[in-house]
Amino acid sequence: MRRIGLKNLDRYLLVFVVAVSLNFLLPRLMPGNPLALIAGVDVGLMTPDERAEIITAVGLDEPLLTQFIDYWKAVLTFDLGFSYKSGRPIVEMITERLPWTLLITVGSLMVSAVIGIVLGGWSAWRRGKKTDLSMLTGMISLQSLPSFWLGMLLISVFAVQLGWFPSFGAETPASSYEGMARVGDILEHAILPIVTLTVLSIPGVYMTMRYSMLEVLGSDFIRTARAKGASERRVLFGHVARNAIAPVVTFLAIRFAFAFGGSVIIETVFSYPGLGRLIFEAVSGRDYPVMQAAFLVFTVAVIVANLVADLLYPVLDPRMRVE
Amino acid sequence: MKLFTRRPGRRPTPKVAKRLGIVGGVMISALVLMAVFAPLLAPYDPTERVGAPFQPPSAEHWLGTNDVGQDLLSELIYGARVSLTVGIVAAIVALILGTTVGVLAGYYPKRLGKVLMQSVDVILILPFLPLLIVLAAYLGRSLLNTIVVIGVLIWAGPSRVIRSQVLSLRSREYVLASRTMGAPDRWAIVRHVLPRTALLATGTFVRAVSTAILLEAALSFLGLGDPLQKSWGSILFWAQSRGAFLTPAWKWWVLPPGLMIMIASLGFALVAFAMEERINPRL
Amino acid sequence: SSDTDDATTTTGGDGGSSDTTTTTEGMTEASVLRAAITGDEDTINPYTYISGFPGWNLLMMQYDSLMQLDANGEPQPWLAETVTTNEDLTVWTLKIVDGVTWHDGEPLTAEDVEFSLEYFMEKATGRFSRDLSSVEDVTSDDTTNEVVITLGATNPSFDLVALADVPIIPEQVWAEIDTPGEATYDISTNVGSGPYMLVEYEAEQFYRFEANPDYFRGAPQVDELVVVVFADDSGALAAIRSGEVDVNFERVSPEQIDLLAGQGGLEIAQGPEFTTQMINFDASKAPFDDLAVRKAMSLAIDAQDIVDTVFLGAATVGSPGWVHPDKAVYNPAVQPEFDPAAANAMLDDAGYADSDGDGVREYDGEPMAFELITNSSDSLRLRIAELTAEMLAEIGMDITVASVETATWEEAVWPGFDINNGRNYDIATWGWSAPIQANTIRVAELVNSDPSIGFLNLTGFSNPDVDTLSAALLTEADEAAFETGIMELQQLIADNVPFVMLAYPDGAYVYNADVYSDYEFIAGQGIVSKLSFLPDSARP
Amino acid sequence: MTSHGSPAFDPAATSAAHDAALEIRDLRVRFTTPTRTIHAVNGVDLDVAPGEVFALVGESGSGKSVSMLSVMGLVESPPAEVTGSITFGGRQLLGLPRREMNAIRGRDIGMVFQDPMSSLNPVHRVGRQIMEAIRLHEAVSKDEARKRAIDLLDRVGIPSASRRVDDYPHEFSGGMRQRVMIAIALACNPSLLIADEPTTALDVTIQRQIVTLVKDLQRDLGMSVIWITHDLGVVAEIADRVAVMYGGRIMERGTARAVYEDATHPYTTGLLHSIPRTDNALTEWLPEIPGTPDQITEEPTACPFHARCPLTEHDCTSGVPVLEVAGPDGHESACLHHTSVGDGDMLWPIQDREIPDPVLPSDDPVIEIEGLKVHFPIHRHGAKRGAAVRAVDGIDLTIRDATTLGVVGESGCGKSTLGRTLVGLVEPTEGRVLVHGEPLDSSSGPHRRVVQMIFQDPFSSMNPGMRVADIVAEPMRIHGIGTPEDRLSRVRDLLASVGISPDVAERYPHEFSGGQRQRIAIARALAADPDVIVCDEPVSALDVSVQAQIVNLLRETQMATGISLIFIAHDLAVVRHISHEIAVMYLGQVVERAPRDAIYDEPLHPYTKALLAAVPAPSPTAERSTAPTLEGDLPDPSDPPSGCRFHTRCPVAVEGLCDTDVPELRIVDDLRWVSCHLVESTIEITPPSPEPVGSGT
Ligand SMILES: Nc1ncnc2c1ncn2[C@@H]1O[C@H](COP(=O)(O)OP(=O)(O)OP(=O)(O)O)[C@@H](O)[C@H]1O
Ligand SMILES: Nc1ncnc2c1ncn2[C@@H]1O[C@H](COP(=O)(O)OP(=O)(O)OP(=O)(O)O)[C@@H](O)[C@H]1O
Ligand SMILES: [Mg+2]
Ligand SMILES: [Mg+2]
Repeated sequence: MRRIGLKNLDRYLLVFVVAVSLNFLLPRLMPGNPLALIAGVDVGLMTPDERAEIITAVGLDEPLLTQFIDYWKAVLTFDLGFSYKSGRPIVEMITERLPWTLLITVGSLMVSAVIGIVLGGWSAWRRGKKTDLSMLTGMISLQSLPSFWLGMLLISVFAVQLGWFPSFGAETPASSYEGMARVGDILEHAILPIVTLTVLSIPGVYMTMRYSMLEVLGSDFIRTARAKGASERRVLFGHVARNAIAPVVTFLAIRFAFAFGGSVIIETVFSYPGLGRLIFEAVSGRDYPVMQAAFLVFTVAVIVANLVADLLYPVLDPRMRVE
Repeated sequence: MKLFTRRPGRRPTPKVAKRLGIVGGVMISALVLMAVFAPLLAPYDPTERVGAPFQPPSAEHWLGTNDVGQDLLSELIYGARVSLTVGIVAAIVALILGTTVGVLAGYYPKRLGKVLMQSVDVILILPFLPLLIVLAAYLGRSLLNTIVVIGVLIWAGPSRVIRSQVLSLRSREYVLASRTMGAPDRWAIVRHVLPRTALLATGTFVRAVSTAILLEAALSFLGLGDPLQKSWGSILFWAQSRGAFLTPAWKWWVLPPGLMIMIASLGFALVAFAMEERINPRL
Repeated sequence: SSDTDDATTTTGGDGGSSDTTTTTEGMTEASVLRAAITGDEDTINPYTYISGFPGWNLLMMQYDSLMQLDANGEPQPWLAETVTTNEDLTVWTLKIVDGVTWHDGEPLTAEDVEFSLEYFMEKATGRFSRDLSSVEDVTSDDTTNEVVITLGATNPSFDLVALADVPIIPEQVWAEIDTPGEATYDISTNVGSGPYMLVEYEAEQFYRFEANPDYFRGAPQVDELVVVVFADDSGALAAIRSGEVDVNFERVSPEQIDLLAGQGGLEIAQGPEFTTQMINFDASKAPFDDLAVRKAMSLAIDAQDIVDTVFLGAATVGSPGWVHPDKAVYNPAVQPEFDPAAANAMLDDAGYADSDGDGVREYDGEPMAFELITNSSDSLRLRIAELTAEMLAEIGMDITVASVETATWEEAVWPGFDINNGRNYDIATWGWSAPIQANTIRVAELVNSDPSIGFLNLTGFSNPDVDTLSAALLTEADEAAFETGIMELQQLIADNVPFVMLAYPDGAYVYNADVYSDYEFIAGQGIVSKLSFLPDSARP
Repeated sequence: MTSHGSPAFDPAATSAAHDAALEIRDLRVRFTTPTRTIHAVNGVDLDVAPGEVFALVGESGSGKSVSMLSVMGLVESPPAEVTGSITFGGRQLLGLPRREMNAIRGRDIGMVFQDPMSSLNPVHRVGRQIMEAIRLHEAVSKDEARKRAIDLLDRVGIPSASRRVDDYPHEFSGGMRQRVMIAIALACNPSLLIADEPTTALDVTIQRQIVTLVKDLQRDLGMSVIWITHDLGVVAEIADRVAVMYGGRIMERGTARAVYEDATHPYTTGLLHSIPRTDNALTEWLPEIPGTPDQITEEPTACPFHARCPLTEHDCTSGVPVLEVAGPDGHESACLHHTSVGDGDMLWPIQDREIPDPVLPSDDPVIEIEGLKVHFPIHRHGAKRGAAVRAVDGIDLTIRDATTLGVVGESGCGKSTLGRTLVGLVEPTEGRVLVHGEPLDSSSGPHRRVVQMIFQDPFSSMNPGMRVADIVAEPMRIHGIGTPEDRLSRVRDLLASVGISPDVAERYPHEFSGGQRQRIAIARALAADPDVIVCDEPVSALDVSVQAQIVNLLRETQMATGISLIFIAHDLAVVRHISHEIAVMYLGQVVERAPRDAIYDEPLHPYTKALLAAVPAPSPTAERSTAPTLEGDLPDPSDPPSGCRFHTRCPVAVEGLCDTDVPELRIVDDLRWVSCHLVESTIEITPPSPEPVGSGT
């Protein structure tokens, strides 16, 4: 039993190595000079000596291989360095940002899991009927919504026009809210981003659940359950739903990874101070270390999500257990 | 001993799926026609400044004008060209990559397949959007790069689906039979595997178009596409960068291109859905 | 107490006027004022602040400089109550105001001033060390509270460049910091003498400043200043519209001006600023090495149209002689010309014919087809590029706009930020930040072909007359002679077209007049300065 | 929820409940699919008395399952439309409210389904699944239910039930799962057990275990059993009464004895004749029923069997014949001409086939297999390094010219792997295969034509996107033989020779029945012009009535072309009619190899005996073998038992010999090879089961 879920470990390791290497190489392959960011806006007004000094200070003059090795060392010791742009320790920047991204992604994932599973289950149960078909069509349509556009519309309507929710940020700036008031404030800010992410996640959960349910509904053991005299309800909850849930969990892990990455867009639209915005800012600002670190955190988060799914799967489906 | 199970024959596509597919097809055709006949349909040249900037809708400009006085309706109509092209071409890139890898990995599951699938896994697990952004930023802004980046990142999913199909086809007895006749792998792949995978591949291709259209829009919106190409995404980029969605202009500047993206993506998604239902009816 | 959240709804939409300049009807005092910026500025001390604007401006809320720009952008005595110089402007004597104290209660003395200047000269920062690069010696006398600064060479703009720019820092804090590049900073480092003190900082989220009631020019009118960090403009704009912030410290883009003004209590403070928008070309190679081509291009580009279309009028049309019309040394005789017909004629005369009739002229047997490179992150510049391409098409030039990553664009126009590396572009959009325009003589850096002087000469332009005159003006101590010279230089520049000037975008700042409205617009600097929060009596 | 409140297996309590009987009248079930309507059941009348074992027999698609699912209320409606009347214990079941139906299901009627692999919920422990069945109907505590679940498991023959109760279904073998299914069905002491082909998916040896189990349980509990099967052999062993279904109707009904011995319907006699069996005289050709059963898509107006019936007259099509008394003890037949049926020998004569000049078997070896081993490495995590499934583990065989080698053995013993190795689909791990003295070359090329293969599944062995003509021509096209016209004419010849009209060459495979496809597959194999054809269970997927056609066709082909055949099957009955020599495989090895008659008349290896004993004879009066049924399942082929691989299941294994020493495959008397330490002694010394197996004449 100890091997549960770790069968993919080598695969994740490979992903990690690729991500770290990519991470290191891509920014360096990009055209442009990182100096502008290190020295601030007025780099052009510095003397060549001053510039050289800065380049040496951040190690950009080292051979690429040395930089690469140093990079690995740093990654493995969680020393993510300092931002070129702000000079702040990146670990600190990331620990600041990560909770916000987790809040909206995990929040939306939970909401969409509940809604998606319920709707998908219901839809499958009534397969071929009107409810099923209209729900199905609706979900395909939702899937086709551009995320940022949805966010923009939500801001236009609910923040600007109606003023129900704040339009930006994770908290009321400089508020001195404490305790529940602060929680309320945070939730209020998180609602629109969570709604956007949720709307985008529901169709996938719904589809997975529905298909998984249909698969289970068509299987022989459902007939066995009925032959035992189990009521439809019991069949639905005791057998169908229980068996259908395993693929949904896997999907949720993938969806989490996707939503986590998708936070780049949502956080930009909502000016939400999460990791997604950090990576976007870093990319457009060529803040190598920050971009690398953020991408790394994304990768690790995705790997962790997959690992969790791998660990959960055998719990939900005993066939996956390895003795 | 294997049990003989009777198959009721391939279940024909359920009516509803078919109908949804037709709706999707109509949507796509309308958009394609719009793209093809854009010069006839559009009231103005979308690159020309034909009015004052930031005009609300009027008789001359049904959707008003953008920040430099270009006609938004014309931009919208011409936008179909870029958005559809990017979607379709990126999907073709993905299709070629995905099918090649999927077929090879499925037909040679041992060493080659393992290596290929490992790379697929890596691509699938890597955080998609951040990677897309990093890549797009690296390659710079041009239509071609957008296409390549999207195509190169979305093939992995389909290739997996195709691989599992090929994997099962490969051990179908008619493929084995052709091998016992002394047919080379090429024969089995070309005569038996590819034709049987075509429908599935087409289905995933159509879905990929839907995905690619959304991705193009997202990239353009983030300013990582070419903002000077008139695509729906770039219209939204301009709307965003000139603050239109905070003003009443969102109704004619933000709403229509978003709807177009949705319609295009939806059209392809519906067709893909209908095709998938045909392959594996679950309605 | 004024609750900012309630205040927004008090003025209806019709209550707003189309008048977009500062009015005095608004509030002149506030207990809390919330301002928006769109990027974190770290801990905003002299070694950590990030951007030249508004980072430096926020820095200077906490610190004082020896001189302070007034509303016209002219340096006036500030921490130094008198500033006197010798004949050739090499020795500057400053009398420091008595009785000024730091936020921690310690007295601010001439000694502190000497310490500050020497500290910056010794421990380089990008900006302040450069400001002080001409300084040879600093001495102070605590009894007279005087500081004497000796320069290595004549520097007519030392007051503007250095005295009004460099913050004075307390010796008791910084003496302990040996290596400012490696030090860790927190709020305790931010001890200044300015009207505001940083009391709280949440990275990427907000800064809270509290008024310094003992400020030597008088207590500020706003008790608490909260500066909120936004991801981008739209977030900030949404927030000001919804009343979540009271003023936007970032410039409002032109299209927002009309939309915002009159929304609730929102008003716009607008005025000249010294950033520039221009078109660069590689004047060192064909066909741009030919004055006829450059001149024709400048004639073909309608700067007024660009101001009207892209900036919606909220910009000043660029002067072909570089100097902003609001500058005292502006030469009104140098006027922008728009005449495509003349441009075409000029090109015809110079032999750039369209021999194959495809609408594109040829040079050296090649079509005049060029790439206009611009940075995609600046949407206005993208539009300028688009319009420029359209205009140049009228004179038979086929321009393709390439929008690239900012760094790519910088690398093409200014490889390695060193003009000795040459240039990798044909035509490019470009712009300089305000300090270069602010100090008129810095035009020499842009047009002189000697790399040690013209180290910002990105176009590779070279003209002996311009070289001689610009070099001479750099050390011209005589005010009148300088003025004549600079007028002449403007004419020379306009005649030889080292670049095409398009516009000086105006600064426009939106604020909620129901909360606070007594902002001071400093020409070339905008409203983000301590002057905006000091009582009128305390302003220079 | 009502409760019996009776402890498990209290005979007194159960007999009280057994006044219930099932009565079905004019049951009709119609399915509406998007393209057509399927008339699955077309007026079935049926009575099952308390305590009786009633068998419902019929080929695939005859409507057996649907009828019985209707009893349970488990046909999905829509698309199904169920009419008629089903009374159980005096209650009308059709149209019963769902809640009341639920109370009956599982409590009064238990049901066991065909596929044990998928009929149990994979995510619940087996104990829980049994407990659920109990607790749904009886208000008992969890502990009590668990105790009963363990009892039940014990009762159905799961060893160490109290431990295994907490296992998941995937930890059980197929046979054990079927036992669990039976435990579930019996959880509440139902008065009726419906078993829908509970053994079809299992090996003959396991099938025998299950049949015995149900027989014992039925005897102990006194319940009624409806046993659905297409296997007339099983029925003969277990049933009191039998109904034979065809085309959604009952063709014949009566006591088992009457139906088997005095069949009054041509279909029944046809089935009985065409079934290969081990217990009667070997005929040269198997009698066959022409044609194939069809799906009924229109309201039937004629005898469903008329198209294939030798007795058909015009009155057979003028109406649907109903069951009429045709003999004593309520023996009924739905044949208008039942009086002319006789014993069937006349109706289904053994057709003598004229083969112009038959090629006679020779002694020249075509294929020689030497020390062949095929191991599949196990890559699963948790597997030992170097672990491998020893699918084929040391086989020496020779196939001679124009002869057939029959290969039999339980599922998983490596038959298919052996076959695939011969055609080069699988690389040998060790040893070699010589074809005409040349080592087999598994690379592609014309040399591969020499050995061809016919597969089990007629549905997956043809590319559904290709026309029949292209399918048959494929080997020629691969090697570029002939012009397209040449090929076409050869295809037509080949099709004609396998009994398919050449006119249908332009059709697609899905337009053909399973039997027809298997014919096309034979034509395709022949098109390659091979010397050997490996037939991997070519008839196990076919309807009984069609099996004989294919077996005959293969023999015919062999005689006409002198081709050698390797005929793989899992039971000994089918191979009997076609093989010259038979090899019995167990766990990747050949345990006995002998000429046909020797094997059937005088099996030497205990495993061969057990296999033969497990084949049910389709006659209720046939002497039942008293040989003990083979216990347990096939051991894990990746970790075979030491010594003699069969010793773990061998009834005569000798401790200290069989479990330690590996027996060699050695020649016993001329041409017989056996690997058993005890061969000599079993020939002379009488084993615990002295009855010779299947010696009926
Ligand atoms: N759900 C369904 N939808 C449509 N047709 C069905 C359905 N279930 C059964 N049928 C059809 O009804 C007919 C009778 O099927 P049934 O399962 O009763 O046959 P059977 O005698 O049990 O055969 P087998 O031996 O294969 O189990 C077949 O033609 C089958 O295709
Ligand atoms: N490609 C393969 N990879 C791994 N194991 C295999 C492979 N093919 C067969 N096996 C294993 O080898 C053993 C023998 O399989 P094989 O198919 O030859 O048996 P069989 O006697 O034909 O059984 P059946 O009657 O079920 O067809 C089985 O345990 C099977 O699981
Ligand atoms: Mg059945
Ligand atoms: Mg097999």
